[in-house]
Amino acid sequence: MISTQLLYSLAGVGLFAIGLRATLLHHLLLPRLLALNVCGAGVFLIFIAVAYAGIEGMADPVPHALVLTGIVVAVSATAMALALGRRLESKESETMKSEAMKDE
Amino acid sequence: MIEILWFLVDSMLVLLLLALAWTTCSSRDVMRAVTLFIAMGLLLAIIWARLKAPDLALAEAIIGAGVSGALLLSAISDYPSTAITSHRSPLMHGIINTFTLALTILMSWAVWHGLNMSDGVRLSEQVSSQIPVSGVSNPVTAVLLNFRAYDTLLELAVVLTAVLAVLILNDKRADSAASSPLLRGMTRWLVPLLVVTSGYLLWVGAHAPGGAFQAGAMLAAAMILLQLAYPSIHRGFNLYLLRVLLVAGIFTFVLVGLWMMSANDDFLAYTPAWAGTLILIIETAATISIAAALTLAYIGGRPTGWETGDHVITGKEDAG
Amino acid sequence: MIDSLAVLAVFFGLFFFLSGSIGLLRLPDVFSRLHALAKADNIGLAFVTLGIILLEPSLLNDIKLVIIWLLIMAASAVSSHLVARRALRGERDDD
Amino acid sequence: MSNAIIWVIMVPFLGSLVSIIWSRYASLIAIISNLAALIASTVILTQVYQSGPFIHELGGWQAGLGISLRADALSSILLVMSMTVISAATFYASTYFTDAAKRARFWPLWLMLTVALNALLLSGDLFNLYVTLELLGLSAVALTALSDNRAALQAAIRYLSIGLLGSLVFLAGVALVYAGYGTLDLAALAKVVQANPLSQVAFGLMTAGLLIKSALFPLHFWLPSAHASAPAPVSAALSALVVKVAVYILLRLWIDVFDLVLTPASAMLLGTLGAIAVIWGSWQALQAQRLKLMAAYSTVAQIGYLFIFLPLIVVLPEGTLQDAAFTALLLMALTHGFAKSAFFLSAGVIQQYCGHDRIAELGGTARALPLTIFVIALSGVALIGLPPSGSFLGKWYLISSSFHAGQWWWIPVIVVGSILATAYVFRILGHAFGPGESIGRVLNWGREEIPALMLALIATLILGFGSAELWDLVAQHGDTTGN
Amino acid sequence: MISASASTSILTIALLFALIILLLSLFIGLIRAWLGPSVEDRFSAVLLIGTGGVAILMILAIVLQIPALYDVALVLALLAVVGTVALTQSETTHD
Repeated sequence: MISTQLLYSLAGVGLFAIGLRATLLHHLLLPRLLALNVCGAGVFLIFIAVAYAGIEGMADPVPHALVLTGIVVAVSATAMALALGRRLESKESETMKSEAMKDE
Repeated sequence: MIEILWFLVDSMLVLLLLALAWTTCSSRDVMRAVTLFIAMGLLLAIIWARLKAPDLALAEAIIGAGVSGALLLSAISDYPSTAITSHRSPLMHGIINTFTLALTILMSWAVWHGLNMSDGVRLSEQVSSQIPVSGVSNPVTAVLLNFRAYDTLLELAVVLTAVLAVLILNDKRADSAASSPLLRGMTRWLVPLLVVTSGYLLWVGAHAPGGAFQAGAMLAAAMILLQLAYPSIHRGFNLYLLRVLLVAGIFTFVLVGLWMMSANDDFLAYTPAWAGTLILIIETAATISIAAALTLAYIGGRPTGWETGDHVITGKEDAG
Repeated sequence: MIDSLAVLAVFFGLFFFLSGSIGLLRLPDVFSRLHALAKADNIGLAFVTLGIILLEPSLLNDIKLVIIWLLIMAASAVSSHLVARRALRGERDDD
Repeated sequence: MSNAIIWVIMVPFLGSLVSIIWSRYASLIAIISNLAALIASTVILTQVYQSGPFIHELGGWQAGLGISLRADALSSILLVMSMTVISAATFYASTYFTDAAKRARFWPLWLMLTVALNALLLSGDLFNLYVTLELLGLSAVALTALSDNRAALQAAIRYLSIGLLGSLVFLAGVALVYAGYGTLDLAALAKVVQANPLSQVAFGLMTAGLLIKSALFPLHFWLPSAHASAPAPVSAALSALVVKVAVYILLRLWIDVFDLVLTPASAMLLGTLGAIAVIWGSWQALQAQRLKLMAAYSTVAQIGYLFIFLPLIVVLPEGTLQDAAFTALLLMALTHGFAKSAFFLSAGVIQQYCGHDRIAELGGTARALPLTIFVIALSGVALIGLPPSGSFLGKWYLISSSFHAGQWWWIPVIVVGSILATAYVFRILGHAFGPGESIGRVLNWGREEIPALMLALIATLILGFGSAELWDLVAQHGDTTGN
Repeated sequence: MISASASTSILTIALLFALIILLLSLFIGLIRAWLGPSVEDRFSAVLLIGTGGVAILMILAIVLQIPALYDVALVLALLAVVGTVALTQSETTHD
C-alpha cells in the first residue's frame, strides 16, 4: 500500500516538475497556461496519493474535497487568463491596424 | 501475484500520465498541446478512479476534460500563430532544467519521508466519526458542504470573480460556421440526457459520489454543446438572467450561513436536524451558480453577449 | 461458471481494442485508421460491457451499463463522422 | 459580539453580490459596506486589546476538522489598517471613474478584493489560505486589467501567471504538510511540526510561493508594471495591502508554525535579499520617469526592509528585545501601507489633472494642487523615515536591533536606502514646485484629496505618536499567538 | 467459503490482466497521437482514450467494488462526445 502511495505521489512530483519547467520556459500565454494546469494536476495527485489507503481501506475524504475545490479554482483561473489573452490580442491587432493607417 | 499486477497497472497509468504531461508541455504546436492536454484530463479521471476518489473522477471528466478543454479550444482561434517557441537562452534553459531537477529530487525525498512518518492523527477518523451528524452520508460532500463549507463559499467567490473578469474583458468575436446536421441531430437528444444526468448527480451527491460541482459543470457542458451545435444560439440567452442566477446561488449560500449563525452562534453551523435539507438547498444553489458561471465564462466573448451585458449596466446608469 | 464466461467476454473485447489500436498505429491514412478504430472499439466495448454485466449483480447498474454502451455507440458514430468531415475539409484546403 | 469576525468578511461579500445586480447604487453599496466592515474591524481590535486573541470555529466544528478564523494582535492591527486604506480608497474611487459602465464593473471586484484581504488576515487554516490567496490574486488581476490598455493587459497577464505559479508552489507545500502531519490547522500544526526533511521542503515551497507574491528581490519583476498600470485606487490597494498580506502569511508561518525549521542561515539569506531589494528598489525609484512607476519601485524597497527584520528576530532572545524588533516591523509595515496608499491616490489626482504622470513635466502642480503635493510630501516623510512618522521609530528600532543582534552590517543598508528615498522624494517635490503652466481639468476637490490626506496623516502623525499603544498590544498578547 | 475467495482472486487476476492489456492499447494509441501527423490522428487517439477509459472504469468498478465508477464511466462517455465536438468544431472558426 505504501508503495502505491509512493508511486503516485512521486508521479505527482514529476508532473509538478514538468509543469513548472514548462511554465518557466514558455512566455506565450496559452502554453504557459497548459503548463500551469499540468503543474496543478501534479499537486492534486500528491494530495490524492496521500489520501489513498489501500484496496480495502477507506480513502481520506478531506484531500478529495480539497482537490475538488482546487479543480474548480483552476478552471476559473484558466477562463480568466484566456479572456485576458483575447483582450490583449484584440488590442494588439487594433494598434497594428492604426499603425498601418498612419503609414498610408 | 495480485500485488504485482496492481503494481504493473499503476506503473502503466503513471507512465502514460507522465508521457502525456511531457508531450503536452513540450509541443511546438498549440493545437497539439491542447489535444494532448484533454487526453491527459481523461487519463487523470481514470487515475482518480483508481485511487478510489470517484467524486474527483466525475469532476475531472466533466471539468478537466470537458469544460476546460472547450475553453482552451475556443481560445486557440484567437491567436494569430499556433507555433510555440521559447525565447529563453540556452544558458537559461540549462538553469531552469537544473533547478527543476533539483526540486524534483528534494520533493521526492520529502514525500518519501512524509509517507514514512504517518504517525500523526489522520483527519479521516475524525470525519467518519462525525458523518452521522453531518446530514449527508457521502464523506466528500460532508467535508465540502459542512465541515469545510467556508472553503466552498470562498471558492464560489473565486469563480464569481473570474467570471466578472471574463465579462469585463470580453470582446467581439465572429460567429463560427454552421455545424453539420448530424451534430445538430445528436445535440437534440444528448442535451436532455446531459441535463438529466446533472439532476441525477445533484440528487445522488448526498449519499454517493456526485454533488453540486459535478452537476453544475454538467449543465454548463450541455450549454457549451448547444453553443457548438448552434453557433448563434447565444443570441437567445438572457445574459442578465444568467448573471442573476450566478449571484443568487452564492447569495443563498451566504444567507444560510448567516441564518445559522443567528441560530447556533457559529457561521454555517447547521442545526443537525435540518443539516440534510440545508445542504441540499445550498447544493442546488451552488449548482445553479456553477452552471451559470461556466456558461458565462464560455460564451462571454460572443458579440451579442457583450452588448446585452453592457446594455444592462449602462442602460440602468443612464436611466438613473 | 458465469465468472469464466464473463472473463471470456472481456478478453474477447480486449482483442478488438488491441487490434483497433494497432490499426490506428499501422494503417496508412487517416480515414482507414479512423474507421478501424471506431469499428473495433465499439465491438470491443460491447463485449467488455457484456462481461461486466455478467459480473454485476445489481439490475440498476446493469441498466446503467447498457445505457453507457448505447451512448458510446451513438457518440462514436457522430464523433468519427465529425473527425472525418474535418479531415476532409483539411485536405481540400491543402489543394 | 465575536460575530464581528464574520461580518468583516461577509458584509463586503454581500455588498459585492448586491452591487452586481443593483449596479446603479453600486457606489453607495460599496461605501456603506466598507464602512460597516471598518467598524467591525475596530470592534475586533478592541476585543483583542481587552481580552486577548480569540477564534471563531466555522460551522461549529472544532479546528482541524473544520476551519477556524482567528484574530490576534498582529492580524487585528493589520485588519484595521487594511480596512482604513480600503475605505479611504473607496471614497476616492467613487469619483475616480468617470465612465458609468466602468464604475459598475469596478465595484463588485473591489469588494471581492476586500473580502479576500480580510479573509486572508483572519484565516487559521493552510488550505483556506490557498483559496483566499487565489481570490486575492484573481480580483487584483481583474482590477489591474480595468485600465484596459495594452500595457495594463500585458502586466495583468504576467501578474496572473506569476500569481498562479506562486499559489501552486504554496499549495505543493501544503500537500507535503498534509502528507506528513495530516492536518491543515495552523495552531495544531504549530504543536506537532518537527525539524525534518519533509518540514524543510514543505516550508521551503510555501515560502517560495509567498516570496513570489510578496515580490522580494529577485522575484519582484512582475510588480512595477502591474502596480504602475492599474487604476490609482487599485494601485493603492495593491502596493499597500496585497503585497503586504503575503508577507503577513510568511511571518505567521515563520514565527508561529515553522519556527523550528527556520534556520538562521536561511533567515540570513532572506535578510540579504531584503537588503538588496532596499538598495536596488530605491535606486530604480530614483531613475523612474513616471510617478506611479517610482512609487511601485519604492514598494519593492520598502518590502525589503521588512525582510531585514527576519534574521534579527530569529537571533534576538525572546522578551523585550524581540518584541521591540517585532513592533518595529509592524510599525514599518503599517506606515508604509498608509503612506504608499496616500501616495498612489495623490498620483492618481495628478494624473487625472495633468493627463499624465511624467515626473519631469510636473512643473506648476504645486500651485495648482497644493493639497495633493502636501500629501505627497507628507507620505514622502514617512517613506524616508523622518520623525514624527511611524517609520522613523521603525528604522530606529531596526538599527538598535541590529546592534543588539551583532549584525551591524544592516545599518549601512538602512542609511543608504534612506538617503536614496530622500533623493527620490525631493526629486518629485523639486519638479512639482518648479515653474510650469497649471492647466488641467477641474477636480471635485474634497472627495479626491481628503482620503489621501487622512491616510498620510495617519502614517506621519498617529502612528508616530501612538506607537506606545501598539507596543502594549504586541507585548501583552505576544507575537506568537498561534496557539 | 475458501473456494469462493479463491475464485474471486482468480477473477481479480484475470481482470487485472485485462486492465494491463487495455492500458497497453491506450499506449499504442497515444504513440499515434504523439506521431500525428494530422490533427485528426490526435483526435482519434482522444476518442480511443474515451472508449478505452470507459472500459477501464467498468473493470475498476468491479475490481475495487465501487459501483459509483459506473457513473464516472457514464459521464466520461457523455463528456467524451462534448470534448470531441469541441475539438472538431474548434478550427472551423479558424478557416
